[in-house]
Amino acid sequence: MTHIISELAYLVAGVLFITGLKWLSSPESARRGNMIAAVGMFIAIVATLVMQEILSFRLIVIGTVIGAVVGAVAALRVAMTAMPQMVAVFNGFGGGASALVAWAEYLRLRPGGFAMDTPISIVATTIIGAVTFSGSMVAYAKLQELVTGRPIVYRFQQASNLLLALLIVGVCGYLVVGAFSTGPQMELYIAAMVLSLILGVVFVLPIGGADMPVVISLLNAFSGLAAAAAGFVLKNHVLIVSGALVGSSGVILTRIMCWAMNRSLANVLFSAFGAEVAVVGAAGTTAGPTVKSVTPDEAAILLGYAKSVIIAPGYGLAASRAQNEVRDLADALERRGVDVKYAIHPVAGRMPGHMNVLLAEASVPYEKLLDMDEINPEFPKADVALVLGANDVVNPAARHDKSSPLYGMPILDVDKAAHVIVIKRSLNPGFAGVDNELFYLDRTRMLFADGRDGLVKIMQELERV
Amino acid sequence: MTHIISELAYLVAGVLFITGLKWLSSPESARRGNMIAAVGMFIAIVATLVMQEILSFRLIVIGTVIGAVVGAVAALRVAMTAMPQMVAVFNGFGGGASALVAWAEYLRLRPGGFAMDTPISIVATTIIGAVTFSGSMVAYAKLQELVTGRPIVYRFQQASNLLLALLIVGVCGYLVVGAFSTGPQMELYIAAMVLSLILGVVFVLPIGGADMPVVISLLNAFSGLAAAAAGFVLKNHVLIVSGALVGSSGVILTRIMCWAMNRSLANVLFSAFGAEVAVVGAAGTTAGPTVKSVTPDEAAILLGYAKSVIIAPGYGLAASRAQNEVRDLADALERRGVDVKYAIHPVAGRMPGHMNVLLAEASVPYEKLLDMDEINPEFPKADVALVLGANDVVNPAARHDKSSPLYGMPILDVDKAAHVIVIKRSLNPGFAGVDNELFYLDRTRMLFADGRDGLVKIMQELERV
Amino acid sequence: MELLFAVYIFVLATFVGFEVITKVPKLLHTPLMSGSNAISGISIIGALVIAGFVEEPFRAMLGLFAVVFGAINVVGGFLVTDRMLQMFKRKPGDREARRAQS
Amino acid sequence: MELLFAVYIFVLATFVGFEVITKVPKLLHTPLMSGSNAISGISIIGALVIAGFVEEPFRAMLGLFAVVFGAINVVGGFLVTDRMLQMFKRKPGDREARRAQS
Ligand SMILES: NC(=O)c1ccc[n+]([C@@H]2O[C@H](COP(=O)([O-])OP(=O)(O)OC[C@H]3O[C@@H](n4cnc5c(N)ncnc54)[C@H](OP(=O)(O)O)[C@@H]3O)[C@@H](O)[C@H]2O)c1
Ligand SMILES: NC(=O)c1ccc[n+]([C@@H]2O[C@H](COP(=O)([O-])OP(=O)(O)OC[C@H]3O[C@@H](n4cnc5c(N)ncnc54)[C@H](OP(=O)(O)O)[C@@H]3O)[C@@H](O)[C@H]2O)c1
Repeated sequence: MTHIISELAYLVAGVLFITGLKWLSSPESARRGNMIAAVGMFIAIVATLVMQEILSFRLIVIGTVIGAVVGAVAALRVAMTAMPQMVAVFNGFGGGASALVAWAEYLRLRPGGFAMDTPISIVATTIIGAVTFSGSMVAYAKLQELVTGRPIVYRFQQASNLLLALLIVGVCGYLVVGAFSTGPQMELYIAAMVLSLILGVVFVLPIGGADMPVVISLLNAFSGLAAAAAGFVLKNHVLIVSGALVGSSGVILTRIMCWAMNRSLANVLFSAFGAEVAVVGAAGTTAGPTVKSVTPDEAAILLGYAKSVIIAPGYGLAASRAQNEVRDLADALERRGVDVKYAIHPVAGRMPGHMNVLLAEASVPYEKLLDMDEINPEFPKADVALVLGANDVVNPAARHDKSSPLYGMPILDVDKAAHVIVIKRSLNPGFAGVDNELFYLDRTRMLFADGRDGLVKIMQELERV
Repeated sequence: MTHIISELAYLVAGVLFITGLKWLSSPESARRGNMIAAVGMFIAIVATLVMQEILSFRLIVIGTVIGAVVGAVAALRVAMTAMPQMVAVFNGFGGGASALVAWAEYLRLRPGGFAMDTPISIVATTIIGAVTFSGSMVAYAKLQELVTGRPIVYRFQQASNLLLALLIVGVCGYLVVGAFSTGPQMELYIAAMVLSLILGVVFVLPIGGADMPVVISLLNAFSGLAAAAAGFVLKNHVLIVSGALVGSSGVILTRIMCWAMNRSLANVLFSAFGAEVAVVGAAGTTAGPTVKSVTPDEAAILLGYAKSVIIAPGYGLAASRAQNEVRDLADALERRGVDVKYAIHPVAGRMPGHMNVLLAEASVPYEKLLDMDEINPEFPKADVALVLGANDVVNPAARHDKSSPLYGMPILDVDKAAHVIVIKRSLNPGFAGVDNELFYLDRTRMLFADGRDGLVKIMQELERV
Repeated sequence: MELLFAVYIFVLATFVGFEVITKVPKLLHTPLMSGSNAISGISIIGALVIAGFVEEPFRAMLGLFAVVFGAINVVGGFLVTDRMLQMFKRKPGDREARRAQS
Repeated sequence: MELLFAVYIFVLATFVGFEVITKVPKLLHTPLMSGSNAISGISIIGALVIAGFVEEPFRAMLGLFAVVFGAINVVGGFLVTDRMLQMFKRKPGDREARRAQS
């Protein structure tokens, strides 16, 4: 009977998760959707505590309090610009929790002998969970610049990674096949776990910091799979349902990001993209034709007397935390009767929807944030395109230069506007490490400055115009 | 082991059903989607025959052959215009099959005693299946005009129907509660079944022929529920999955139709809508202002010299089977350089998507069939709107006359075109039974003829123009 | 437990159904109706088992009818849907054009 | 059977996930990522049971860590998502306007 009640509670939790995700599909209801999912989680936890046999609540309370406090403090204090690495960390802990659960179940079940399928599930949970954990932590370190964001490459890297993966498969195979025999099983199990932790690290190391969002999203799918696999171990259906939901969500987001960058997942994971940034960039800056720069007061005049301005933000907006300043500038322009819109490229910044979140933080109404497909036809009609710390997503080479690594990626057509103002600190390339011919166009003016500083100065000048 | 294999086969079947339905969402892949679903069905059937204990195949073969032949002949010979009633019949048989299965299970399980939940499932399957069966047959009879399509109303109809429903609930309650005791259970069970069959009939009788699509779609949802309930009886998961899929599909389609007519489901089911057609219609025809009629050659001139023509077909297209003729006319016009489009109202005709199917039969490419929302902005720019046997879906009263039963239903804005030509046989009203002010507008010309005849005559004249 | 399992599956499949079906465009609603209707003939697989159990003639008879009904629904439903869908074409010659391109 | 059940549920839930997630607009992809990430902390409910079984200290210790990890993921994930979503607003004053209308 208690079993039935808790199963029903789990079913309710699963339905709430689904409903929550459904509501996430509209900005109107998204916040409620997230809360509903949280309620589902709460119900699942309470049902577990009430319905399952719990000998002592001491460790449970300690663990929950510590975890909740750490999680809450981290979540409430993190800057919006550091969101990607925060998600990575949380995600890693989720995977870690699944792996630990599998380990504990292994210890519990081994003496008594396993049911048919349990060894596979346990081993799968352990590997996936461990890879998720260590991989996410490396992703975090890279984004937080605790280690270099550059791809870390060394000789025989891919070969040794492959070897490691094969070794893990071998050990796991032995563990599963030999699950019902005696022998050094426990040692091998721990070996599999440690090897998986290592795999997570070496898997993420050669991937460039700017590709981390793809990796995080993939690891998100992994943590879902780990939870689902843990559900197979525990025969717990809400774990399976939630894990499957998260797994598919991660897979879809990964796919979307790869599409938007016009690269395959394999290319993202294995090509050490961006390792040669410095070289190409330097070449571009020294040998190229000259660019026209612009002073803040000239920029202010251009903007202030325009009829319509489209702002195309990129990673530089996040890096210089200029979201409030850009909004102030837009407001000032609108007060002068200028029509202002934002052009949001799907992979501008370093996470899917990164620009949306930042600009939303500055209370820019989301109807003003136009998708690439919607805004591109508007550029030819715009007087000024203001490129704010964006680079790759506005690089015209993507349209015509077959040798460019960006070739084929859909871009924002800022170069079709009457005037282009680009705010960035130098002529250095962006994430893809290629030079940008946009900067050398006749109609382009460069404003070399940190994103925020540049905006503030334009604002000041604008007040005088 | 065989159990596991058949369960896996059922899972595959379920996945194929889902995939099939997914593919149904684009005209490119829809046909393959339907085939995939059929393959799923085939797999489920084969798995059942191979994996389950079957004592004798004689009856199975006989039954399958009879059913397959009857179904195939009916499906291949039915005219496209009679599609709605065909779907109703098939649907009824599906519900009937579920009810019979429940009956047989009742007979099998009763001597040995039931599991906890089985009586409820059996009773539910029986009622829903029986109502689906008899209700669908009445819907068929109405649409095929074996009985009058008019709502059949009599005194105390709703009260007696309610009483009948309550009676059934009572009997079923007794059956479920008393499932584990002895007594006249079998007699009561049969009584419940018979009462349900009667309920199906009296439930559909008062609903007008034109509302049958809604009823059929609702009964479709019922047959899904019956199959799912049968799945609960047999503990067969592919039945549950498929039943749930069909159930939700039926519910969604019902909802969409009600929305598009701007009526509630309750209004459709219980208001005997259309019972007074003749009265209102007659009043409108005799007392109204006069209309301007047009001869086929005048119509041909108007059409032939137009730059753009929008054709708005309605039930009259289906009734006069004019789909090929309308296409011929459109082709002839296009050869003359006229731009021709079709305006498809969601509830034009008598089934959702009715016009699409008919025009597709005449090989009209589906990009020319524009949804209401897409085409409405085009009417003000069109030279001629050709209304072909449509009435309610082009009635401007829906926009402004609060007393009209159509008030609030979105309509095709044919009255905004420079000229309107209406082909129908008389000034009689359409399904909703209300007069149409469109016919009395200055810019409207009526061509009184059967839909097909009218088109043929216009064609002949057009060749001379 | 069996019952719980059944409820789980029913709930999840209902969600799938709602999500998948809401994506079907109006253009295809009639084929959708008849296609999903064909799927509801799935109860034929319950009927098969019953019709095969000939030891109890009356039950087997019920099974026979159920098989006939189910087969009509399944065969008729899929065929009629196919007939409808067969008619949905792009511009004539379009298919060839696309084939030539790729 | 248990395993089959689990596979059924996994398959259906995956379908639901795909269908539901593909409807989320780009605008909300970052919150979606962190929200679904919070849901993956569900393994905390496995951890709770293990941490409660104190008779085996080592296992309970593993459970403790798993609870801490899970709680970080769940609490942090939902809170951070909420913080992000809180910022998505229509035009200021818009909400009042709509309320007045209805
Ligand atoms: N969004 C995603 O989900 C995602 C995921 C993976 C990869 N990516 C990749 O990331 C790239 C995103 O394109 P993007 O155009 O947004 O960025 P980007 O191409 O990386 O360029 C960003 C530019 O911002 C400038 N910048 C950096 N800090 C700045 C500051 N403080 N003030 C002003 N400017 C600053 C940099 O130039 P200076 O150094 O001269 O200032 C740099 O050229 C794409 O290549 C995309 O494929 C995105
Ligand atoms: N599509 C659905 O799913 C659905 C479902 C339920 C209800 N309905 C209802 O059905 C109605 C559909 O609107 P509608 O405009 O398509 O049809 P309608 O309002 O029923 O009008 C059809 C018109 O076609 C004419 N007609 C009949 N036979 C004809 C023939 N052989 N040749 C030429 N004209 C002929 C009739 O006028 P004459 O007699 O003068 O010729 C009639 O006025 C709506 O009220 C809708 O709510 C639709």
